[in-house]
Amino acid sequence: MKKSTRMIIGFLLLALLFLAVWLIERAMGTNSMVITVLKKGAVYALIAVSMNLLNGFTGLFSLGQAGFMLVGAYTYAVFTIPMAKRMAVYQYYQGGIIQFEIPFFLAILLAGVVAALFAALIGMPVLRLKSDYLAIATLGFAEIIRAIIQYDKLGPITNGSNLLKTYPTFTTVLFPFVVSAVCIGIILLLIHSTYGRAFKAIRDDEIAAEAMGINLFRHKQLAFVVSSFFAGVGGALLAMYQGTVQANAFKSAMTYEILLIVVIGGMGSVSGSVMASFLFIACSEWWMRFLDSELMIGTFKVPLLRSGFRMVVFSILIMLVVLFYRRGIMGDRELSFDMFRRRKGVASK
Amino acid sequence: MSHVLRLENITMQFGGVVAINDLSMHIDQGEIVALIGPNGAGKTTAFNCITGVYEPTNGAVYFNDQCIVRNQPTGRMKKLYAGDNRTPCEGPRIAMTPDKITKLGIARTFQNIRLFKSQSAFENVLIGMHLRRTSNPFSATFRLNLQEEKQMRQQAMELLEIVGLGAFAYEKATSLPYGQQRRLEIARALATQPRLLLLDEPAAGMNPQETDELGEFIVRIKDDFKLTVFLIEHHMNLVMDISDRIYVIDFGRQIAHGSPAQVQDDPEVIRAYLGEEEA
Amino acid sequence: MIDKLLPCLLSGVSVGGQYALIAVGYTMVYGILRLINFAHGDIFTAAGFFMVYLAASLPLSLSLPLVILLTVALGFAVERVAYKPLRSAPRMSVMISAIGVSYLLQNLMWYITGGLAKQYPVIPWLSTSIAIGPTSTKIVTLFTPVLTIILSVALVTLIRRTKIGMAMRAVSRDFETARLMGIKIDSVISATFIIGSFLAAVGSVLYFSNYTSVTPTIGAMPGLKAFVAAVFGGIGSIPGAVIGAFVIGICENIIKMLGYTTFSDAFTFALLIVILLFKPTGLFGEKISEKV
Amino acid sequence: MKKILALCLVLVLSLSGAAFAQTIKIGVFEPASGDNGAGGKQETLGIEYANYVVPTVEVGGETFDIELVIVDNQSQTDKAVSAAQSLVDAGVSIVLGSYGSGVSMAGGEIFQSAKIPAIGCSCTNPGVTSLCDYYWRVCFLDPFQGTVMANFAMDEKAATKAYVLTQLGDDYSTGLGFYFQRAFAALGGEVVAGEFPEGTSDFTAYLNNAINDGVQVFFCPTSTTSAALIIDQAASLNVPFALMAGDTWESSVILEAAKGKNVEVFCSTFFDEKDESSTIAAEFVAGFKAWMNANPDKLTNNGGNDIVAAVSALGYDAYMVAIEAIKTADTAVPDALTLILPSVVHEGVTGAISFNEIGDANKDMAYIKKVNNETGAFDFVKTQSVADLG
Repeated sequence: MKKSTRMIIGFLLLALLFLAVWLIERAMGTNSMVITVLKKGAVYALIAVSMNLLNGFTGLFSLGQAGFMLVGAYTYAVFTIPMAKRMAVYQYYQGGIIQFEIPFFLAILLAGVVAALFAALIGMPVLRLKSDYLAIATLGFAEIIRAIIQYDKLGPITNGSNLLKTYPTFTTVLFPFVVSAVCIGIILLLIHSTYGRAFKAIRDDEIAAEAMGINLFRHKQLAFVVSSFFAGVGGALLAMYQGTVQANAFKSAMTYEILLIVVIGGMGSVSGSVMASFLFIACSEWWMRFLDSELMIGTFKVPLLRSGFRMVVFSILIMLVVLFYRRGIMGDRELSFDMFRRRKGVASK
Repeated sequence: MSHVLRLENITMQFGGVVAINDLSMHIDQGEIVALIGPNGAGKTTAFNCITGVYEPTNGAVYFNDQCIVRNQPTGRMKKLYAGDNRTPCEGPRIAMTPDKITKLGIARTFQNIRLFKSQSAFENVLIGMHLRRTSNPFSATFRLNLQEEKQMRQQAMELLEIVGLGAFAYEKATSLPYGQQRRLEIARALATQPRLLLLDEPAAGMNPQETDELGEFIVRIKDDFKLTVFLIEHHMNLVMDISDRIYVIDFGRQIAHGSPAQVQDDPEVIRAYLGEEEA
Repeated sequence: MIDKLLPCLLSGVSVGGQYALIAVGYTMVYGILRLINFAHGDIFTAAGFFMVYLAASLPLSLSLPLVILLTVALGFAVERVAYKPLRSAPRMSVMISAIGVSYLLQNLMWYITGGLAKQYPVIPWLSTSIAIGPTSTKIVTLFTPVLTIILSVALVTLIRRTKIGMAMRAVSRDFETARLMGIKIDSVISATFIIGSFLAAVGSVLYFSNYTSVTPTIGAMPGLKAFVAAVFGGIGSIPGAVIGAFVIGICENIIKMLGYTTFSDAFTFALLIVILLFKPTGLFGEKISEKV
Repeated sequence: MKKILALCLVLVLSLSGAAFAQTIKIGVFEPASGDNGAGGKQETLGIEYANYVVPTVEVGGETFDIELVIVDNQSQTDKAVSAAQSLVDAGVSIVLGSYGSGVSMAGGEIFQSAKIPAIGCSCTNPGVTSLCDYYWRVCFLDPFQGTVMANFAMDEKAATKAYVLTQLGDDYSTGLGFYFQRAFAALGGEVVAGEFPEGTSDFTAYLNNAINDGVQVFFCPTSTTSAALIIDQAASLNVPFALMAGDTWESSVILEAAKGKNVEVFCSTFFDEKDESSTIAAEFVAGFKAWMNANPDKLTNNGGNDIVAAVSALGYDAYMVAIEAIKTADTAVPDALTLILPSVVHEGVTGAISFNEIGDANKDMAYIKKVNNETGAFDFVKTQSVADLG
């Protein structure tokens, strides 16, 4: 198959997928669980891919993702709350000091930009650190960001530690799909450019990469900033999905969850991260929900089933993946036409 | 007097251990110079000092008369210093990072092969070309540099052909046999468009026939790419065949220097390699 | 001023002592496996729950040793199940496994307890209040630093003088060579986890006697802080971890005293970043450079 | 394979809605775990008891069973979103809850977009209803509660200086703390404020600060989880001031923590089980106790005793209001309930309930209780209404 035909087929498939999603929404109504899973899955797909760019492609073990999502989510919310509602939202701060609102698509972009700025600042000191020290330092920075946002004195801007709400949210499930698809597309283009090759070189062997003339710090900084930009956009989408946003929810547990999605999908596989996101969200929000409620079959009460059991089963499954299926769904390969063809080829031999 | 590479009183000390002691040498344009010595003599350390991986404790390195590395003992090292040359070199500290030095035109291969494991041979060479790019992240992402990318790919393929790996371009680098991996490392180094090529034991693990071929290959690329070559090698036949000059070090100290014939007969060298004869 | 400072220092030293007992576990595991054992904080929490459930049906004299035994068994099991199979895997995989174990333990505890806070049993002598100058406090506050120092001195002696201690030092120096020298790596690592879990169990008893309610996620923050303490003191160094923990405990309480309560947790991380930037090896750590 | 599985699930879920046409679903949106788990369970008990008392409703001449769909919002705003979504997915007509204002505000956004009405039981932050057109509530609000406690502190405890401790990121805590602070300052008192992050176990620093500042009352509207720690540590420090809090502290967790300790604890609440002036209330208390005592599981969920918590009464009232709305509208379609709710009037256990234009109950009575350290029970201190405050 020629490269151009392959691209056309790829785009057609993507369009078909969008159409399918749109039809599902039409058929099921916006309130059904399928739609919820699709929405949240699309948001998490972007966030997971942005984390994969760092951890999977550049080999930087960063645990700061929740912090950048927080920055993005807050930037979005703060600038899009309608003027009329500000007094009630900022009830302890006389309506806050930001007395204007900007269109939501600008706010999404701004969310990414602000997150990227934070990343550029934080990156300067921490990117010089090695593997696990980097992990713990980025984790620390995420906590510091959270504390700053909750700081009472910043309340007129951030509403302190209180909920932000009433900003514009999704009206259709296609919105997160389109935004995520565009963003993931850009990340894919970057990965397949000469810079992406340099990232992978750094991941494989820092010393050799440096000896090949790759400026380690500048490339790490680039990956970090780009990843944080998209984490910020993802944070804004998450805020839109949830309808409310509060700094308290962006704990390190959130980063761990995204990291686990990346691992399940395969470190260094964009398509893996996307698939794992939908799978993860569908399991945690939907397919395994029944484990949380008590079930009676006749007079027999099924043992173990009660609130919290879902998460236990879920975390055991994750541990099994981490221990015995370490490469995840995709390893570091991508979903492609060749994958199916080669398999067929092997079979015919 | 203009040398391609000049080392001045380089001493590298790790804690109390002196790995290189007051080493001075020079290499001229178009030469093939070898650095030999018994195991643990400090040969690779010398390479690491030149390429900026280690910062020497004392001394300076010049590349085409530009100082790329310069240091003298400071702080705690002042007391600890055990090198021979106690008069420190002049001038402020300069410590270029390896990537800058490569950009100036010094490329290297590694003794214990450091290819990019998950990448194909082709991509390994492409990565070597990254530093000569003119695109920025934005233009590269949005494919505004198609022309350049095309050129890079073409050149990378040519380089692979030159080292005889054209047929294996899309094989994973680590799946290649040992000898081919070594050649891939050379192709990758050439991709950075160096003026000076540092080869760290390029013939290690090769059989005599391969070694001979490698010798011819080194001479050929030296001429084709107008290179200067500095190599570390244990295969004496190879070294004697292709080198213009040889430096011999032992315990970090230079013990002999000269043409292959001169070095071969040097009693110091023989003692270093064969050990002290019992009296 | 002294009225203000004294209670602040008292609780600082006490919290510091509890962090220290956790930090030692981190620093020892890191020293040997180069692994941040993210699950260590949860093992600490689990020890708290063991006590809650055991003390409900058994007398203290029985439940106390049982708690320590169970915690040690848990730490041992975690190492065997989640870390041992990954011995030859990249470091990132092991760390992810550690995060996974932490996730599992937290969810498991959430499930078992129904996600509600449990009241820690009163341990008679420790929980008694006594007056000190202008303020009063529980005996455990004073007892904690004393016990911490005794235990860490004992531990340092163990590592300096005994055969297993020597093996530990060897393994932390060079994993592969130690294996070649006939040291049973697996038993050394198990021993490390056993000691770490033992100290976490002791720390848990002290901590929860002071702060009497246990929730499934309560160990996460003290765990992270203890890790920071270990880094501060120079990872791999036991006296370093203990000193680091005391510094963090005291600083944290001074920050609270000054009214910047929002930042009491963030401060710990700020301290970590400053340390990593200016003295990456911590107060007593050794420099390790990669061979090219 | 996965697709087929997904398709089957979709089918099952869509069919389940159609199969039980004879039931009306009411969503119970309460925490069963997390910081507010204990209180949420008590509120759920009230709703369950109401369902036990009134299990059916007449709509259009037919009798419908009422099915409670209970979800756990885990006391966390992000988990609350998922929980609310699963209620919406289950196809409930109306939602009751939640204990805790933050989760109610987070859930409200979901109910609003699904156009399902919700009745809050004990969420007291003004933002719950003022920011959501689909939320009503049957209890009083923080501005009132805060004012009541500030007045009580001034009048009864002769306080001139108060320490206010709130939990970061907890809307209930921050809100009530804020309104107490405002009222206390307006009365001429001086306030020192402190905040603690979630998961804090060491409160001695805050208590010591309060001691050093020489305050007479320590107002800490927190979850019961933190409350137990605060009381324990206050007792071991021998604090010279009284602890005061809002409705969350009316819980057996507090009683257990304060029993046998030398510390004074006051809280305001919505209801007093010993108040026999209302026959509806008396009937409810008797029936509820009997129901719980007959069922050990329920007794455990109530904290191991049969003391009737105010939140249980509110849960009961919220359920009854919902039934009233369904009866009046003569349908269980969410849109119709939304239209009818503003005009619903109900004589409830916690007093007469009618809604103002924002959706809040017109209530103006708070009960103040004190922990009896010897018996481990609440002693009634006084009632206070807005009118009393002048």
